[in-house]
Amino acid sequence: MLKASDPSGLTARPHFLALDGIRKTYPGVIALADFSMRVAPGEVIGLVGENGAGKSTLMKILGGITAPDQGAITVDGVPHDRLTVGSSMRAGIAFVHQELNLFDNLDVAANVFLGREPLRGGPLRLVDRAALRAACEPYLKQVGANFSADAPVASLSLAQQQMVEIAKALSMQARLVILDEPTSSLPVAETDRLLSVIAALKAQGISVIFISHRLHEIERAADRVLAMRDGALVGALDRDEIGHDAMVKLMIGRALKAREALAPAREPGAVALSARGVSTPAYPGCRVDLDLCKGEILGLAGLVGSGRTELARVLFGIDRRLGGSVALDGKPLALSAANDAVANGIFLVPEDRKATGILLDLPIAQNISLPDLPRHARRYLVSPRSEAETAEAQKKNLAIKAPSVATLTGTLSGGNQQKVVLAKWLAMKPKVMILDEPTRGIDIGAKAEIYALMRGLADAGVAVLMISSDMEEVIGVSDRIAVMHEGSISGYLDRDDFSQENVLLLAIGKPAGKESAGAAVPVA
Amino acid sequence: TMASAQDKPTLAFVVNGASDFWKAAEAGVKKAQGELPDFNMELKYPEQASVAIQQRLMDDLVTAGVKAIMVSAVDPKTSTEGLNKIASETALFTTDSDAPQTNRVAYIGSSNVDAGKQAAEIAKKAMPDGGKCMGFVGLLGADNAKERIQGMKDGLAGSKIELVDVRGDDIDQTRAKANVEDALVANPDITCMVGFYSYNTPRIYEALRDSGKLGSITVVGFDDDPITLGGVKEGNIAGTVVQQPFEWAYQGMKLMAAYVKGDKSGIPESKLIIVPTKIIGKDDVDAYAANLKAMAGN
Amino acid sequence: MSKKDLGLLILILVVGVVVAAINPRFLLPINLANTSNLIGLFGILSIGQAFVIITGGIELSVGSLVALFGVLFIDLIATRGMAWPVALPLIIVLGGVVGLVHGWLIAKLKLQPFVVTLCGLLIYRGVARFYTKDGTAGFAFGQNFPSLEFLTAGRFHGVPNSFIALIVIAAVMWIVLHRSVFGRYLYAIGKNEEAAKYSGIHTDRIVIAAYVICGVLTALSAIYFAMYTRSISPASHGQFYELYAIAAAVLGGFSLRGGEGSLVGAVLGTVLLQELQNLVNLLGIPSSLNFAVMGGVILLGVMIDQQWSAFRAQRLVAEAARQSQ
Amino acid sequence: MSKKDLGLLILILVVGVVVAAINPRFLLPINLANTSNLIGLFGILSIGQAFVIITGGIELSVGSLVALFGVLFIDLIATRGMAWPVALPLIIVLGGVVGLVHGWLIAKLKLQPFVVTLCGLLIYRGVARFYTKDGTAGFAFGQNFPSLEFLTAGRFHGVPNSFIALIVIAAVMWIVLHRSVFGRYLYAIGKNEEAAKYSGIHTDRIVIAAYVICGVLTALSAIYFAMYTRSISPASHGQFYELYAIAAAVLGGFSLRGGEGSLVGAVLGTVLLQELQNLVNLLGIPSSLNFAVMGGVILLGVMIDQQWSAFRAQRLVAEAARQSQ
Ligand SMILES: Nc1ncnc2c1ncn2[C@@H]1O[C@H](COP(=O)(O)OP(=O)(O)OP(=O)(O)O)[C@@H](O)[C@H]1O
Ligand SMILES: Nc1ncnc2c1ncn2[C@@H]1O[C@H](COP(=O)(O)OP(=O)(O)OP(=O)(O)O)[C@@H](O)[C@H]1O
Ligand SMILES: [Mg+2]
Ligand SMILES: [Mg+2]
Repeated sequence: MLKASDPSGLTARPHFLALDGIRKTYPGVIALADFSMRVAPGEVIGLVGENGAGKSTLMKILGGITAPDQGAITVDGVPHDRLTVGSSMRAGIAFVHQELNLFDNLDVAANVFLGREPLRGGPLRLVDRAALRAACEPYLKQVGANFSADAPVASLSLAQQQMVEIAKALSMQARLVILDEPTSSLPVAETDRLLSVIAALKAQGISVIFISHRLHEIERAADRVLAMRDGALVGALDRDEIGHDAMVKLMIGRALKAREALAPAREPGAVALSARGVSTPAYPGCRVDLDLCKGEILGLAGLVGSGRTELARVLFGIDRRLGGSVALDGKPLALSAANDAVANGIFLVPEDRKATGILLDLPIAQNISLPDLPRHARRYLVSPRSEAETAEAQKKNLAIKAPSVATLTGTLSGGNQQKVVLAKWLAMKPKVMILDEPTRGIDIGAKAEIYALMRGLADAGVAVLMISSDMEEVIGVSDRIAVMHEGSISGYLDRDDFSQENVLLLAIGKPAGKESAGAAVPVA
Repeated sequence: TMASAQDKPTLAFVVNGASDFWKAAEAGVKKAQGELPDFNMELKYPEQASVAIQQRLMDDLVTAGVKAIMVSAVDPKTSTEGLNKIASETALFTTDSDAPQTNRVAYIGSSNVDAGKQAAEIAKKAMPDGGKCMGFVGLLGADNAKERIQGMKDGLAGSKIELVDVRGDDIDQTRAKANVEDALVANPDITCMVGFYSYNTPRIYEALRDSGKLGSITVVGFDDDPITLGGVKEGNIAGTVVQQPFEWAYQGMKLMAAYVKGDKSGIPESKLIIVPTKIIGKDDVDAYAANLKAMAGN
Repeated sequence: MSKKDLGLLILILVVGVVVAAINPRFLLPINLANTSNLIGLFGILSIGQAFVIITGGIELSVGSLVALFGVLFIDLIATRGMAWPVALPLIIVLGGVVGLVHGWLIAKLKLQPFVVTLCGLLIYRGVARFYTKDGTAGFAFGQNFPSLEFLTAGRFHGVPNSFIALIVIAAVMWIVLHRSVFGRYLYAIGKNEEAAKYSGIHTDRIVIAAYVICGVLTALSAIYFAMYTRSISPASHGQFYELYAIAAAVLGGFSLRGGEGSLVGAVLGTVLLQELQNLVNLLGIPSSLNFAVMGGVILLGVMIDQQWSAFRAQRLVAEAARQSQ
Repeated sequence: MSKKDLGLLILILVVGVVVAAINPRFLLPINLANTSNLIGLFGILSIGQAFVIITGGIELSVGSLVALFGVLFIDLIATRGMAWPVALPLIIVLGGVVGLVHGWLIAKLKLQPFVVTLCGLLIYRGVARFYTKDGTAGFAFGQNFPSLEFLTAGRFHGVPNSFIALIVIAAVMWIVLHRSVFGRYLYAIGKNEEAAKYSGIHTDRIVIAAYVICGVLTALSAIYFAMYTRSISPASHGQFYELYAIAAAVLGGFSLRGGEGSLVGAVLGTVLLQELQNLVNLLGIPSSLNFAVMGGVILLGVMIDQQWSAFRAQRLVAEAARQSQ
């Protein structure tokens, strides 16, 4: 695959980081097989690959979190057998993890500068709180945060927390910044801001390794793209070669069928789920009216903190609604707890899979059977066979990459974990499926599969509500789009009115313009 | 009652820990109260048998204004300072175990060493041909245990009876019984068992009954648990040494009341009022039990 | 039987062989029967505790409940003349009610299990002591309940009935914990209560049920204890039994973070603890060292287990690395 | 001072006013001095415990250590004739070493804090009892150490020196916990140890340091307790003190899950507990109910706190709803 121009960068070129023959195995899995790469100063590397290709493992080795079995790491000319968290930091590597690692008992500034607090009081090592706050503000501004340095992290939404993580990496004044899917829960505007931050880093001669499954982001940011498959480097692209299709081809070894044209808008069925005047704890003053029809995919768009997740939690019975009513097929629902929703066939794929989506310490099969155990049981006793059969079927159906269904879910790559969350609901009979950022961290191939699955569900008469901050996804997949703004629905768009501009206008609380339908609008 | 507590002088009887043993003392306090309505008399249990907690209880009683305290100190030997502090603030009497170095007004009670000697008497009488004894006690380190054990050893000196070992159970009755069972297994040549604390004897009795050894092993007891008395009556317990906490409390309260009123004639020169322990054998048990009942009915 | 349980079993056997070598009387049927009786008593407590620990909770009031229920039971049948077939279920139901209250406070009011049951520890002991006015609850001399005594303290072909009860309870509870839907939910809640809730599980009810089970088993074992000692001084009876129960469960592989452990382990943990107590008496070790021996062995056991798992995990990884080359 | 601490303070004052109204002797200087002496003793323990709890750990061996260190200290100065200015730092260092070992087992060998310190509870008590052969360690009659006694059990203008020591220690520890980098790391580790590690914090060292602090403060308070009681029967001295310490910390807002709590809260928690004990004795409540009163008040306090926060959150939401209409 290596080309004459050597986009993989292995030949002599001044580099900040060199990896040679890195190998890492887990029981039953080769996560990295003789991986080598170079990163030059001021270079932005886009790292792509399917779920489970080994991207995060590689980054964890760079971050000093896991040790490689073999291989050499050279940072700034200094060879290391392995890096520790400390030596990695000292070597100038900053790391935004794929999974969030914030402390919700501390405020934003404390999180950003944890381990690097400005001190006063000499040997007493007291935290200089004023200096800390002051030092934090510029980075928050840089990532476009709409919250202050002394806001408690517990009060931030997932996207806001991701901004804190990025601010933290920026504040480290590193020479190499690793961003492992930093945009997975960021909406468009914030993503744009991040891309310009990356450009600014580059201008200062700081290297960036940028991992994302949103290939258009890579397209816009990367100087060079490295593609991984099964733990090995399968190809590289120079700046001028970078393109969506080229990346896809490298990643999955074949060209992906061109995105299917949208199926012609079908007549939606009867109303399945209807919410009337529902208000959520996050926006107690706002009332939401929402009708979700059988056989449709309703995309729910909005800016960070617009209250979409809160609405989903209320519809799933996790949070008590403060007012209003919810009906399924015309019958009012109490929805006092999640089990009410599940019993009625309303399922939720939550956005924070680590905390709420799956049990990392359970085997895949047990995760999949968990919501439907009584069906896998005879006289209250679980039948492991019935459970395994269902899990096997789902593993095949969703192409979950794992040695077996007895594998612990926590050892799967992020994307495969997401598929397990989907699998557990697909194994049951959904009436209403609510998906909160369903393709967060999912690779492009799997994304297509998930879209197909959603479409399949809709065709089977399921009402699908898809919350997504990915504009392409919202526009490309939905039959209808609802947009939220500060806790209420600011408008609906039908197929004909789908456009980025219209979604954005509604998202900031302005009415959508009918004329601009279909126009390609550059994102703000 | 709070009001009356402040009108009338209060006398307190502070015991060393919660135990049935002190139920008789309660009866004694009650009887004294009946005879001396001008006083307010109470019996106080510390919530744990610990020096610190007992000390605190007495500090608080002093604060609450008691006129005299009679205490069975948890650890009199080393509590001199603390007891003297109380003695400097109110009239302090000791009972059960004396603290002769302190400024207490007087001691009323019996002698644990003598009680141990009486236990030896029972054993010698029951086993004229000698034997091997195993002892059981709650807290091996407690003064009353040490004194009783020492007294028994002294009493057995020169006889063919030997006290081989004493097992402690930390006042856990499950372990008290398990200790007896284990002793039967580990030392098959044991011919006699001694229960040094009031609950040890009934546990010995029951463990022996469970294993069918009742009657073949001589049991020597202390105190007057109903099971102990029953066993004595039955003949399966050779005898038991009883103290008279009722008398301590009854006489003690009257003594304190007199003292508080300024009448110090009841205090002997030696400052010791010894209420002797008694051996209860098969023949005395009925009379003793009847007397107990009569006192409780008071 | 898991590797962990097997390791514990081997430890028990090794200790047993050593003790038997030093004092062969260890193996006398009567000694085995005595020890297995205590295993029965404490084992039932440990199983109850295990159900709570698996949810990530803890039940500290066990010892005080053993005292309170014991006092009540003896008082009911010995003093108040209630027929024991009435009193026994009454106490068991009371145990369930206490568990229900604890579970409700923890699951519904979201109080910390440690706090709720610590308060229980204090309150129930106080109530027990107040109830008897710090006196002892016991049977009068010669007061007998032959059938109750046979069931609780009797032996069947030399095997203590309390031990038989433990075996039966353990078997039933094994199925409940390791084979039933309820047991699966318990593990799920212990591992990640939030995620379990998002899977539509009635987490509150399941947690409450775990505390009810613990309460019921504690009440049952309190009756066994009461019939064993036949006398209860509420100030000290059952003190620290919660620690025995927790220690047994932890030795048996339960993690106090929840979501881990096997029922066989909890029973084996009890066996080891009782074996240690027996050993102290049989080998004539000063009784003051009883606690130290117990603590030392638990620490050692847990350390070996920990180091062993770490070693195995390392070997597995090394193996995988080797094979893949 | 946080809202939570303020609530606790109000509770303490309300209880105080009620007690004083019933029995005015509550406010006698001598009573206040007695109680504040005990607050000093137990407060130092609670602060030590708080440092461990904040990391998500627990230290159950505190009570046994109070016995062991007390026995050692008295034995050293009273029996072995060591000068107290030598013995005192020796015991403190020993406390640090014990903390170091616990911390090492927990941070490096990854053993559960509950297990390690439970074993400590058993082992140290056993060692203390074995050391004195179950006897009592105490001073002979007339054995006096005037300066040591003044420092530990004496009063300065009527204020017990133990209380002054608590105030000083609390002030220093407040800075350490709430203002220093170390304190901040403690909170971070308590919330998410893994993530703290990813931030480049030497989590092991910090956790070990927390246990060392707890060990040192426990040793110090053991000396205070020893000089207060002047006699130690190792079988019972300090029993359940770990529960007092934990209860005080929890009342003061510490969560046993780690990462939450304020130092002022732990001290106020101790004040409340000691006030309750004082109340039981002063109001002539049967001492058998002492535990029950304590348990009841803790439970009530925690419940009110919980319900109050829930209520406030609700009101806030309702407020928002009203305003936006
Ligand atoms: N701790 C672990 N134990 C066992 N296997 C692991 C562990 N961590 C990762 N793996 C395996 O290593 C492989 C690579 O995982 P990795 O997380 O690096 O993938 P990724 O490229 O980041 O995927 P994604 O895009 O889904 O995040 C996967 O097959 C995964 O299951
Ligand atoms: N635990 C919380 N405590 C307080 N406020 C919260 C909490 N979680 C979310 N919020 C706030 O509630 C609002 C709605 O958040 P929500 O997560 O529902 O938004 P969303 O539309 O799903 O956006 P996102 O893209 O961030 O998921 C935001 O303002 C957020 O800051
Ligand atoms: Mg990844
Ligand atoms: Mg969201």
